[in-house]
Order: sequence, then structure tokens, then C-alpha cells
Amino acid sequence: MTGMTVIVKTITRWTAALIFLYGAYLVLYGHLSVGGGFAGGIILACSYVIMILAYGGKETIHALPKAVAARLDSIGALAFLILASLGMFGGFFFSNWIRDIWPGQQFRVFSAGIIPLANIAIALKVCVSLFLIFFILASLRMTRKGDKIEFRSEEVD
Amino acid sequence: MVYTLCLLLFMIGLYGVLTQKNLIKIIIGLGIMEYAVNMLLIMVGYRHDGIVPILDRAMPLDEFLARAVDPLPQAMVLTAIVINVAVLALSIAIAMRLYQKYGTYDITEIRQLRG
Amino acid sequence: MVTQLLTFLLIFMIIAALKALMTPRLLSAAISLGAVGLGVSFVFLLLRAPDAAIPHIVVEILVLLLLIRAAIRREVKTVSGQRDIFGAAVAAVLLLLLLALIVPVFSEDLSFGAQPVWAVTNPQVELASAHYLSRGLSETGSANIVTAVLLAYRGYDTLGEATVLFAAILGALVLLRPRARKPLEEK
Amino acid sequence: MMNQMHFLLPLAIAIPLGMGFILPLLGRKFTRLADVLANLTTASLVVLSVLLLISNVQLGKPAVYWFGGWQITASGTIFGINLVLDGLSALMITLVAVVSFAATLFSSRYMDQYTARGKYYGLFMLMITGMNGCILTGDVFNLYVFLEIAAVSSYALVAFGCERDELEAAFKYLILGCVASTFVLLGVVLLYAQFGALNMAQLGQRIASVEPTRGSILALLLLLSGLGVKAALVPFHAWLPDAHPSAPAPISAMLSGVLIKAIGVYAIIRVIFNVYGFTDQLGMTLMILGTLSMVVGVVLALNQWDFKRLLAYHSISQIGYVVLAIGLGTPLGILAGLFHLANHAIFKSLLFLSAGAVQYRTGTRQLDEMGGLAQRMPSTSRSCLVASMSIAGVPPFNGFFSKLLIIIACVQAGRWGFAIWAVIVSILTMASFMKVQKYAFYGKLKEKWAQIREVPLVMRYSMILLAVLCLAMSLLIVPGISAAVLEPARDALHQGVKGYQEAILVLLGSGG
Repeated sequence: MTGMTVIVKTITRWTAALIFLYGAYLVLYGHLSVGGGFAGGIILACSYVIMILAYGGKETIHALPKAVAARLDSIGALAFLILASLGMFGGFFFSNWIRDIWPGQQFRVFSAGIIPLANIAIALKVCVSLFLIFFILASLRMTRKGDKIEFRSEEVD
Repeated sequence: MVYTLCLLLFMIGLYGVLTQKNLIKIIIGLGIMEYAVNMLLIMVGYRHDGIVPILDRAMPLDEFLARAVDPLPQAMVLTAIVINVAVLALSIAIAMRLYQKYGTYDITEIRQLRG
Repeated sequence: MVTQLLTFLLIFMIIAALKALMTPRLLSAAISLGAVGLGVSFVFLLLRAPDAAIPHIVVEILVLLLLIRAAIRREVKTVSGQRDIFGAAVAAVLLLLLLALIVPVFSEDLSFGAQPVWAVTNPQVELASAHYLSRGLSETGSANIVTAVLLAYRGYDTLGEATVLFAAILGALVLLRPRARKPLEEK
Repeated sequence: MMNQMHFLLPLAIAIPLGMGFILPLLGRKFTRLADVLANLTTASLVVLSVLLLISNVQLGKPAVYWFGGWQITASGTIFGINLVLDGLSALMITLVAVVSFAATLFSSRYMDQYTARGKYYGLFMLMITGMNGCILTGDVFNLYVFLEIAAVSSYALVAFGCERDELEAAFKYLILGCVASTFVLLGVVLLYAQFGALNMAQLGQRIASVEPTRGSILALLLLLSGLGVKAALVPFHAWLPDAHPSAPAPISAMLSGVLIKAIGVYAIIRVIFNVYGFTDQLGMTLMILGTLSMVVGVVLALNQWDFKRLLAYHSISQIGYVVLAIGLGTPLGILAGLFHLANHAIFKSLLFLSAGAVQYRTGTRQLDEMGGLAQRMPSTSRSCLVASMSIAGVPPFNGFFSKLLIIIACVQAGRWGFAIWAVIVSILTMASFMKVQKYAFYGKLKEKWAQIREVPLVMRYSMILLAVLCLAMSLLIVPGISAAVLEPARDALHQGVKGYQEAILVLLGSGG
């Protein structure tokens, strides 16, 4: 994949930033308004995807290499699991122990204990996952050589 | 009526999965089926004259309770959406690998296993 | 009003779905699937489920992009080969029979926009969803009840679902690795 | 101390899940570390499941764990997700743990022929997570989610080798599996739309409180057909003979040994016995499906020359036995069915492992290309012989006792026809495995196999472990041991809807 024209690239840079901001807002305010980890995470992924589309895989991979993305994917999932396991302090998996200690005020950002944290973990996980899905499936090269189809992704691990 | 149409959509998807000969078309049929089930789930949770199940300070709790639509199906749908996209991605990956091996998406030409 | 709009959207989606399956061109099939997905998002919005609508529309776009980029940009553009008309007809008849079996259950026993059937006859029992709505904010601190259900009450489901996504990514990475087998080394 | 054990219950899911997230991080350099970690994980699962089995016997009643502490309210509303450990789930997670331990042990050398070891183990652990989750959960939607975890990771594992037939089998498996999952989800939606609950005990209570409606019957049918595909019962079995042989051998062992049982048969009997309540029509349906699978499976197996494919057809057939016996609905029938289920998990995984061992050295799965391998691979040959005699029902191996019990149960229930079918299928199975032994291991050693050697040590250990279990599990028929393992599992089903609900709806008012 090569990139598109300069105009597209410039506009994409701005829109990607805006999309990224919107995604971040959805994640952080997910427990107060529409949104949440999934919606936010997917939108964050979208900002990367349009970068891939405009700039091509080669340049985007500098921003977030595949190996790093795969690692982040594991880490996001692990973070959510650890968050759930820490609930053991409250007696049960998934118990909201932070909120027991520090209840906060309703309708404020810091009010729901582990929920915003879980939202962030989920968002990280979903964002990186969808980015990876898109990247590995879309950046794959298949070239026909005689009868055989050559097959390689841009980065070999 | 709405349930009937939604189920019809489900059956169209199933029909596609059963009869199509092209891997991509089969995946598309699968996608249609899953969409139909997700929609059904949201329809089940809908209440007449409903409002979004998000509290805000202005809304008295009684009115909210009486009018809000069922939040549980929405949470289930979110789960189902992510599962669907995961499965679709995996199926596309397998289809692409198959294409690389056989040079075709046609299922009638991809036949090694018999018996 | 909601019902009429919904019916209209559903008919649109059915037409799009039929188009997706009937057209011989893969590109237009994928785009028709996109149209169905767009309809689904509108239905979600219409039925007061913005929390589901936002992820759905974005996921839909991603799947569409995937289908177009990853699958359609090959040499194969159209579906080749003749169709098995007999098999298709049999399948269609069977599915219509199945539909005739299922539809009465849904359209007569369930009524759109009402409480679950069981709750109507047993109004004294509090359903799980009523519990979420009435106590969700005070018990979890999340004003968005869907988020409360997703991450607090049914957080275990969400963990499971993140795991499915993880497994699929891992599967795709595994499937698309350039070299799958290597010769055995004797030790 | 022992009755606090159910606090360990989430660990059965958290341990493999955590490892499933960590192991893919290990790259090429840490192959051996991945082996060690995976084996440690499965070994710890064996320990954990045995602890849970013991605690379940001592407690004498099902243990329930509520995620997040969201217990049932005073008014009887269930709004959280729970894990339930009763005799049946304790038996099942023990089986999963034992078979997966043998499979990881076997993998640590067998997988040398493939790349991406860390990712392989990651998917493996996620599959275990999915199965344990399905077994322990008490919530139908959660069942669907964990079903998908197990299924998605198994799709990827079937295609792990990325060869033509593997990819084709995986695609077929994926499509059928997805359609099945969608049916399950549709059934769940229908149940929720009618009863407004997702918890199995609560659903069971509400289903019993009204006359059987069309809606609840349709939901049952949808669930049964969806789960029937996962269990590969006969009208829905098309994917299994392709998918199971195509996977790497340890995965075939897992798929045939435990996966089709954990997310198929187990889920079916849970829904039938503990949610809907057993009725004679349902029993009859199960018996007919079981007999069909039994007969069709073995007939298709007879003229197979592909070793693993033959085994896969026998899986269909043996699952038929299990379903037939449980469909009888009598205490003895259920006991025999569960006994056979446990035995099948052990001997079928052993058979797949030994087929894998043969393939590891000779590179072929065709029986007619082998011959005389007993001389060159004595351990493999002996363990395979043990497993073959088990599945064929030769005393004193475990398969004999469970098949005998199934036939006795059929006769006792007055189902002579089914008993006769069971005997006929048993004879055909024996014939089929005599063929395997004759062509693969005995007879004249072919020229080209003169130089091959026995498989590496860990692979041998894993096969010997299972072979010993094949013999040891015959002891389960002894009343004292049976009372500890099989009878609690039987009671969990035989007490039906009432017993299950009492455990969750009543006891839990006080704690847990």
C-alpha cells in the first residue's frame, strides 16, 4: 500500500486527530453518557485505520509496529483481567472495591470506581485488536507468479 | 410484523450460507444472520415510548423507571457485536489463506476432503 | 410511528440482503452488506440503543473495508460457475417452512414494545432489568446503565467477549504467518 | 477449610485465561519457556480440579460463586452472573484438566514441527478457558459467550498447520459452528423475551411456573439444534470428520476428547435436565439421536483408511452411546452415560495422541502405508493397544464396564431395541479397531519404516499416563469410588430442575 495525495494526507491528519479525541472522550465519559470502552475503543481504532488508508501501511507501521500492537493487545486484555482479579480485595471477582473505599459523587467522572478504569482497559484492548485485524488483513500482499500465489505480510515475525 | 421481517432477514442470511458457492458470499450470509439476531435482541428490549437508559440529573427516577428501555439486551448486543466482528475477521483470514492456496474463492473447486 | 419507520427500514434491509446474495459481483455484494449494516445501526438508534448503534456502525465500516480491501481486490471480481438451482429451491422451501414455524411464536406470543410475557402475568416479581434501572446508579455509580450492566453487573461476560476478540486476533495472526511448518531437528 | 473451596472456583477460568494472554507474548526465543509454562498451567488446573472435586464431595451440595458479589436479592431477583459447581461440573472440569495436561505434555515435542509456539499455547489455553467457563456457568448468555471462546480458538487451532485440507476443514467448521452459535443465541433471545431472565435456575423456575408454551419449546429446539452441532450428533455431524483429523494431534485429542463434550453434550444435558426438566419425549429424542449417531458413525468408520479420520467417526459413534444412555433418564442410565463420557475422553484422546505419534515419525496417516510399527515404536504401540481395547470394550479396560452398564441400563429400562443396537455397534467397533491394530502396528514391518525410532520421551510419558488411566478408571465401577466421583454427577442430573434450583435460589439467600 502506498499513500494517497498530499491533500488527502493533510486532511486525514486533522480528522484522525479529531476522531481520536472523540474516541477518548467516549472512553472517559462512558459511564456518564453514551459510549464506553467499546464504542470509544473502536473509534480510536478507526483513527488508525484512516491513517492506514491515507498514508499506506508502511508509514503507519512506524507509528504502531505490529509486534508492539500484538503486545499491547495482550496487555490490554491482561489489564482487564487483573482489574477483575483485584476485585478479590473486595471479596469477589469484579467487585468494585475502589468505589467502596472512595465513593465519589454521582454524575462526576471519578464516581464509579473501577468502571472508568475498566473502560480504559477495554478501549485499549478493542482499539489495538481492531487495528491489528485491519492491519494484518489489509496489508497482506498476494502476488501471482505463474500458478503459485506468493503470500507475505509487510512485517515478518 | 417487525419480528416477522427480522426473522425473514435471518432466513435470508441462512439461505445464503446454505446455497452460496463463493466463500465471500457465505461470509456475507453469515453477517446478515448475525445482524438479524442482534436486531431481534434490541427489539425485545424496546418499550413503547421508551427513552435511552442513561440517567441524567434532570430526569426524576420514577419517570426514568417507567419509560427507559431494557438495558440488558443492549449490553448483550454489545457483546454479540464484538463476537461477530471477531468471527468475521477470522473467517476472512481463513478465506484469504484458502484463496492463496487454491487461487479461487469458489467452494466447488476447494474440495479435498471426502468420505 | 416507531413501528412504521422500523418496518420501512427492515424492508430496505431485506432488499439489500437479497441484493447482496443475488448479485454476481463481489464488490456490490459487500457494499450491499454495508447497506444492511447501516440499516441495523439506524434501527438501534430508533429503538433507543445509541450505546449499541455507535460501535455497530464503526464495526460495520471496518468489516466493509476489510471485505473490500482484503477480499475484493483480487483477480476474482465476479462469481463464476453455474448455480445449483435444484438445491437452492429445496433450501428455500425448507427455510420458508422453518420460518412459518417460528414466526407465529414471535409475532403472536411476544408483543413488540411490551414487558416480557412472564412479567406481565407476574407483576409482583422484579425483573433483573428493573433492578438495573432502579439501583444501577446507586450501586455502581455509573449513570449510563448499559455501561453499569456491561462492566459491573455482567463484567464477566465482557471479559469473555474481550477474550473472543483476542482469540480471533491470535487466530488471524497464526493463520497468516508466512511459514507454518518447519523441518524437525533431531536431538 | 474444605467448604471454603468454592472461592477457588473462578481460578479455573482465571488461570488459563491469564496464561492465554501471557503466552502469546513469548516469541521464538522462548519456545521452551512456553512449553514449561503451559505444562505448569495445565498441571495446576489438574490440582485445582481435584481439589474442587474433593470439596464438592465433602460439601455434599452445589457450591455457587457470584461474580462481583451481586447475589440474589431478597425478592428473588438474580441480576449477576454465577458459577455453579456440582458433581457433574466437578467431573467435567477434572476431565478437561487431565486431558489438557496430557495434551500439553505431548505438544511440548510434537509441536516442534510447527512455528509460533507461544500463540499455539495461547489459543490452547483460551480453549480450556472456554470449556471451563461453559462447564461452570449458571447463566445462558454467559454460556453462549464461553461457547464462542472455545469455538473461535478451536477454529484457529484446526487450521494451525495452514495446509490446504486444514484450511478447508477449518472453514467448514467455522461456518457450521457460527450458524450453530447463532441458533443458540436466538434461543437465548427467545427465552429472555418470554421470561425476562438469563440465569438457568431462574429460567427453570419460570418455565416450570407456566404451562409449556410454544415459545419455550421453540427456544429449546433452537438450543438443542445449536448445541447438537457442537456435539456432532448425527444429522449435524458433517463438520467433525473433517475438522478433528486436520488439527495437530494434541488438538485432535482435545477436540474429540473434551471439546465436543464440554460445549456440546454437557450443555445439552444441562439445559434438558436442569433448566427444562426431563420428560419422556425429550428422552426419546435423545435416545433416537444417540442411536443414529452410534450406528452412522461406526458404519462410516468401517471403510476408512485414514487413521485419524477413522477415529473421528468413532467419536461420533461413542458420543451416540453417551447420549443414548443419558436419554434413558433412569439413574443407572445417567450413571452409565457419564461413565462412558469420562472413559471416552481418556481413551479417545489417547488414540488421537498415538495416531499423532505415528504421524510424527512416519509422516503418514494412511493405515495401509503403515505396518509392523510395533517393532519400532513399542511404547506407542502398547498404549494404542490399551486404548483400542478400551474403546472396543474388552475387559478389564474402562470401556468395557461403561458399555456393559449402558446395555444393562437399556435392558433395565425395557428398551431392548436400543440394547441390541448398542451391542451390534460395539461389535463393529471392535472389528474396526482390530483392523487398525493389524494394519498399523502388527504384521510385517515395511522396508521404509526400518529406520524409524520411538517418539521422544515426553510424548511417551503423556501416552503412558493416559494408558494407565484407561486401566485405573475401571475402578470407578467400584461402589465406594463411584460414590465419590460418578454418583454426585449422576445426582446433579437426576435431581433435575428442583435440586438445581434449590442450590441456587434457596441456599444462596444465606451466603456463598
